Amino acid sequence: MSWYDQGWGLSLTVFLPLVGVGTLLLIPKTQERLVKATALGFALASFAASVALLIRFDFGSSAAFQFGTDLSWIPAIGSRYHIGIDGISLPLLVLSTFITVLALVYSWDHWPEPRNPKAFSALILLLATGMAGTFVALDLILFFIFFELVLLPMYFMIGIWGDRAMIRLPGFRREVETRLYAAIKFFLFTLFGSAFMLLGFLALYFKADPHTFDIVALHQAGAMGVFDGTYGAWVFAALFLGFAVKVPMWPLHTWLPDAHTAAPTVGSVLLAAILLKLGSYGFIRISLPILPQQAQDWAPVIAILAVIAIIYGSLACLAQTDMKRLIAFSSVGHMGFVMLAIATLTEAGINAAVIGMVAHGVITGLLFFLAGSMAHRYHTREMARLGGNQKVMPILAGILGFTAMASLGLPGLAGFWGEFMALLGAFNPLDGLSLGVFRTAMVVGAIGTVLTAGYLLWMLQKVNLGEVPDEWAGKDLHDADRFELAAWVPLVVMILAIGIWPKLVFGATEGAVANLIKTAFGG
Amino acid sequence: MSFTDWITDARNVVFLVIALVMVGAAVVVVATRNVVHAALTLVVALAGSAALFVMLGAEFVAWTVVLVYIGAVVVLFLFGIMITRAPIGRDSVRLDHVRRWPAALIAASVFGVMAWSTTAAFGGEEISDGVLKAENIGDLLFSRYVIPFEAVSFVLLAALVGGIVLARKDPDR
Amino acid sequence: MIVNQFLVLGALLFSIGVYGVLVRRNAVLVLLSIELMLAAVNINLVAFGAFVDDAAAAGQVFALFVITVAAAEVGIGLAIVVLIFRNRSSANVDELDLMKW
Amino acid sequence: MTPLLHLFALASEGGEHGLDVVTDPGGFAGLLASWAWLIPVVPLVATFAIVLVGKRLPWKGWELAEGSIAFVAVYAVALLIANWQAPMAVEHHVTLSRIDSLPGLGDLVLEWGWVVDGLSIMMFTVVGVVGFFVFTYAKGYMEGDVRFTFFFASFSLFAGGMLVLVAAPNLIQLIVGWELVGVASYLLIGHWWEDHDNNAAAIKAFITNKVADVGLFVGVIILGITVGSFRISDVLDAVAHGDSAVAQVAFWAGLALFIGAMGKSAQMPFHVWLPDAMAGPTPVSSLMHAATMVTAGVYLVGRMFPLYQTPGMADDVKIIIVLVGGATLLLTGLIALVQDDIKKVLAYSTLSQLGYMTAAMGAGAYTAGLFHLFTHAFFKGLLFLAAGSVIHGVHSNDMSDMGGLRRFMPSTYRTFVIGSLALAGIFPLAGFWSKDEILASLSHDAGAGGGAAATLVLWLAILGAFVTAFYMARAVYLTFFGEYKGEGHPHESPRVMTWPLWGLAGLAVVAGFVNMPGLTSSFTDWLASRVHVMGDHHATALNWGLAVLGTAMALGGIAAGTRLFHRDAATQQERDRLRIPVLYPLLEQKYYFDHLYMNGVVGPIKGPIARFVVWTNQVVLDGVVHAFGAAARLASRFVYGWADQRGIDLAINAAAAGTGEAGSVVRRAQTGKVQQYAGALFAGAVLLVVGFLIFG
Repeated sequence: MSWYDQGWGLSLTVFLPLVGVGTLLLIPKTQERLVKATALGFALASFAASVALLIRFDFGSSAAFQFGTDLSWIPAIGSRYHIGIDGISLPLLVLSTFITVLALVYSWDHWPEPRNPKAFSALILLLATGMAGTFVALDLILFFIFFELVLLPMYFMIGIWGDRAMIRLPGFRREVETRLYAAIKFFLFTLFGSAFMLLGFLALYFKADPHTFDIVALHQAGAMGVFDGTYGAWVFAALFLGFAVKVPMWPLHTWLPDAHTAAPTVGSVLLAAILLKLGSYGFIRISLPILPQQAQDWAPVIAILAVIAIIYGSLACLAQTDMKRLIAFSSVGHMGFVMLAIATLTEAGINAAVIGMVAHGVITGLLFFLAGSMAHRYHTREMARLGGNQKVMPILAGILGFTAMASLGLPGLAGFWGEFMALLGAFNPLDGLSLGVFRTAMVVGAIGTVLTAGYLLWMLQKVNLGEVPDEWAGKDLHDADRFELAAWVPLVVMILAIGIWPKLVFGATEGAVANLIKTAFGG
Repeated sequence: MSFTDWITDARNVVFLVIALVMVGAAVVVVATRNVVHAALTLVVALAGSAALFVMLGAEFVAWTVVLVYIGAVVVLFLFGIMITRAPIGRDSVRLDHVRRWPAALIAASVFGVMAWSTTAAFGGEEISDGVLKAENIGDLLFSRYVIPFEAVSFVLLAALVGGIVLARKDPDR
Repeated sequence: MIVNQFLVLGALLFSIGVYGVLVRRNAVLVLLSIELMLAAVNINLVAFGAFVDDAAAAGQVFALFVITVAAAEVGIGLAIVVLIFRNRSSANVDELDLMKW
Repeated sequence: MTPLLHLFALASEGGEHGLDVVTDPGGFAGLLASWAWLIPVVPLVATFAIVLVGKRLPWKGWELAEGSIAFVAVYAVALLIANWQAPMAVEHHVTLSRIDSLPGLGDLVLEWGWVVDGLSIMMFTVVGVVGFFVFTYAKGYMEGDVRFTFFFASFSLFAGGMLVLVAAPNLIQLIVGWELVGVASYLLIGHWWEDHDNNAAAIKAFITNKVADVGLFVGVIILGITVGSFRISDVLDAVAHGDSAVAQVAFWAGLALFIGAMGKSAQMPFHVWLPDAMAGPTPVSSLMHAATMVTAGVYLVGRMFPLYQTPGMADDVKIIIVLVGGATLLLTGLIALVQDDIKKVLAYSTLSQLGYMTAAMGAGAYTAGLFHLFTHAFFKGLLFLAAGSVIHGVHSNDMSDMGGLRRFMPSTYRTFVIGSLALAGIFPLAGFWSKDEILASLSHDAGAGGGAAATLVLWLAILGAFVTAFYMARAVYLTFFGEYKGEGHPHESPRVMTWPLWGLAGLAVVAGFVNMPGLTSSFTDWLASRVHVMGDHHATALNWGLAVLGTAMALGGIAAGTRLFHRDAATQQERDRLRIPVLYPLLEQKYYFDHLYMNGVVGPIKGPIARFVVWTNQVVLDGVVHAFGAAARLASRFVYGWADQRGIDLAINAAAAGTGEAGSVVRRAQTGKVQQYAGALFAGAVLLVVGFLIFG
């Protein structure tokens, strides 16, 4: 199977969904079963391809880029089709294909209005290609294209299938639909960031000698200190903007609650589970190794912003009345932990970041599934109107309780390791970083876990517990159906599996992270 | 090279004859008032081109022209003529436009430009006379040109399907 | 044999074809004229092929492709003509002004 | 090539399945120790099993919970006996994951393991035995509950989490167990979640603990990173060797860990959750107060005891510990005096007793503190079960609805009295021995370096003995004497509930005999067999002075209680106000701690602060974004409205008008006739070529 290991496996994983999009376009809209089966089939094929990579991955040399290929692509600018995965991208790649499958499984019977399975699943598959591609790209231009590719489907998902409630905006005479506002906000924010990111990429290209977009080559150049001084600082700032918007870091996060709240269920899930990870992955893959010196200069800033995000996100959650919006703000806090971990620039930190990303993907993805299903049944997301859900739909509510526990970092479930290890890393950051800043960050972050527990438990109290309000008495509210369970149970199992056996992620990442830190920071 | 030198080469004499026949046939094709005649004289013109291909050492192309054009395409035309009940009589008004001269002018200027530019470009350069066998053409088609070849086969398939779809009587009407 | 004799012949045939395309009213005759133009092009191609005399025989192969595409074109073209005739009881090109907006 | 399966391999890197043997018992005892991982695992597996199949079983999952806890009890007692015969201290480690290296330090290893030594065996025994009785009792108590099965799943998780914590040989596993206990307590306290009050109590418990857990996290991280290993044995090794790096951080680490312990063991000012935790079913209270949750803090201090005891390490924290313990034991005991809810009386008494244990730990009396934990587990478990039996009989928690129950519920009455006497510290019941030992230790510490703080706490503790006896006497008289004031006909509880009462009552009588100063020292010996033990003070002979004084205080308390509440129980509430006018409102409001927390911390955070943050988000940050948008719109309006529409457009419009005119002329050329187009095409081509030829 050498062909599989030499680029084909990865390319299949990335592009099978795209082939699926093409195939879907050939199927008439009326053939709904066929459309659904085709979309799911391609997603499953892509997932299977990634699982085959997982099985064939050499965990002993997880620091090396495996299954890669390096083909001429756009010779005029020296951009190449260079792909490959190491231990850092492997878990994220598998996660992205996995979540895509679950999103389609869930969608099988839950299409958002206006109902159009063909277009919707085509967008999901397009998104899948973009997400998987970002994690395998080893060329900046390729990375950029995949990074931007996810924008478009998400824009349409929010803009077409999003929340139709009207909101009033300052400066506008007429009310606008939430979905339009959110979609445009999301698009412009991300585009704003990625414009700077592209500038940063170009700056890297022109400073590197010979000019190259190759990430591996740039890693080596960065380790030798090619990008130094003010030039490097500007480049780092540009990349920082691009990635920080996507993460999102405080104070660039305000697109996130709106986008999450307005997006259809599956859109929120994909947004939370994978799209946010593109930003933090960019930090790990591009910013840190290529600009190690600047990373050290900026680390305290990132740490402070991350801690602000933790506290700020949690406090904002406490004031939310809308369930989806609460979960959206919780993402701000959780990604704050990931960024705090990255800012430590240590092995413990980066490992924590990756497991935190995976865990957040699984947990918050599931939370959005649940919130979406509940909104679908109750036709409201106002927590004040809900209550006693545990009585009305015990299975769904049980999973919600379980996932909330995972989200607040209960040991034995996936969320714990990212949080705990982030704090661990913050106690002892890379030599030369300000101990005062990071240790304060650790304590404040730990206090953040209290607030996290607070808002999640209050959410459970309002939604799951208590008596059922009269409003819902006698209404036909059915419990989780089989498609929902088929999408959720795998996530529940993953939450448990990673929580009990964190080596599932650490086993892949540790070698790669150690190499990254050693090359970039000489640790 | 003078005209005398040129005309004394036997091949050129043959060429001249064929060319004259072809031009004559072509004129008939565009000028005749009988559609069936037009189709049949097209056969003559195409046969002339096949003969020229033989002279140029392109035997396979020549036979292809004979088989495809003369054998198939012209028959197709005849069917088309029959189905559309094209006029076979002497009614010139129905076959041609009234204003022929602008068209003739355009055609003449096209010829002028093309003839002048080719003459200016190539002058009296000789053609080498090698013969390419069908065998070689086959090898090339299935190696170097295999992708265009396959693409063309798709085009043919599409044309086949399209022809059927277009010409089929719609059962609804 | 010089290359120019073939080229001039091709040009002549092509021009005659142009005249036919422009002047004929019956769609079948227009198609016939187009065939004439294609034949002229083939002569040019083969003549150039013989002139350049490359091992890849690009001229002849192109001529073959042109013939094939021409066959396809005739098939579709006649089908369209038949369809138009069926709808309008006429195959005259100048009665069609669907391209006018 | 290291394949995927390697992720599932235990102890991948060369014999990491380590075994630290300090005292290897060998033989059957060694075998027992090496299989002791079953102790935490069996209840956890039972939890999952109950969730999955519990409802289909004949007893709806109770049998699984009961079986697992019985297994733990038997196993723990077997270990206890083995330890009695030959002291053992064994640690097992299994590597879960290893992060290559922390900068400048060793590898960060995530391990799972189990430690079998005197301390953990004692805790196993307490959890197993008390748990066994409580689980049995709970079957009767919870009969017919809507979520019977789920209750026992949570209950097993509760016990299992505690056992994970106790068995932990490393600090991360300890956190895991710690949090499992926390979440199980959340589920159990909020078991009847239809009522929001119960859920609020559960959240209060969880959040209070979580606040304290910040301390635990910080302490664990400081110690783990400084030492380079999270193994408790490694940490204590470093402590024993006087490692200077550890000495630098020891104070903060010790303080942070103790803050964590204060949360779980409900020391002031983290005590507020425990009385509210009464919202859960009574068996939960019983297990929580006796064996599982609240003992965790004391256990943690005991486990890390060398850190606090070694000079130069965290020994400065000890004075904080002893003062916190002293404050808790007296202040919360006083609150118990004014409670009308029988369970709350017991809850505050638990707080008070935990204060005793903490004070003992702070006074360096490792054995005394844990001994009190041991005896307290039995009689407090008993008291709660008996209280539960009363509540079961009269369907009310309020003592003003009770009275005269000794005639209706003889078994409950007798066992409750035994428990109360044990708690009050009446010779020769269990409480006497342990409380006396604490007093002796405090007295010793007062002379040995504890200074004024220890002396103060000693007097507080002696005063506390009086208070304890007083409120227990009050509870007994109000509940079981006088006339029945409630509604309906109270009845004795079923056998499945009364025999655990008698079982625990027996233990409450005899549990103290294992450590009678000068006579027996079995308990001391058990606890001495551990990986690291540091010289704590242990009384070798009865301190007659303190024993007499303590007993006198207890008897005095009982006498006062009898005097006040025996005859005229009906008017008890008025009496409270009459007798202690200044103190009463303070006590009734629990020193305003809850007000302070709710109005001073939680309220502002949930209210104004959270709203402010959202305001910042919606108005300030989004305002910036919207301002950008508005600016862009304004700019576009200007560009469009002025520059474009009136400036450039003037020209454009003129041009457009011209174009329109021209178009109407030129459009005549657009005939739609294909052939004209083709003619134009060819003519155009010719013109182009000619143009090129001429101008090119």
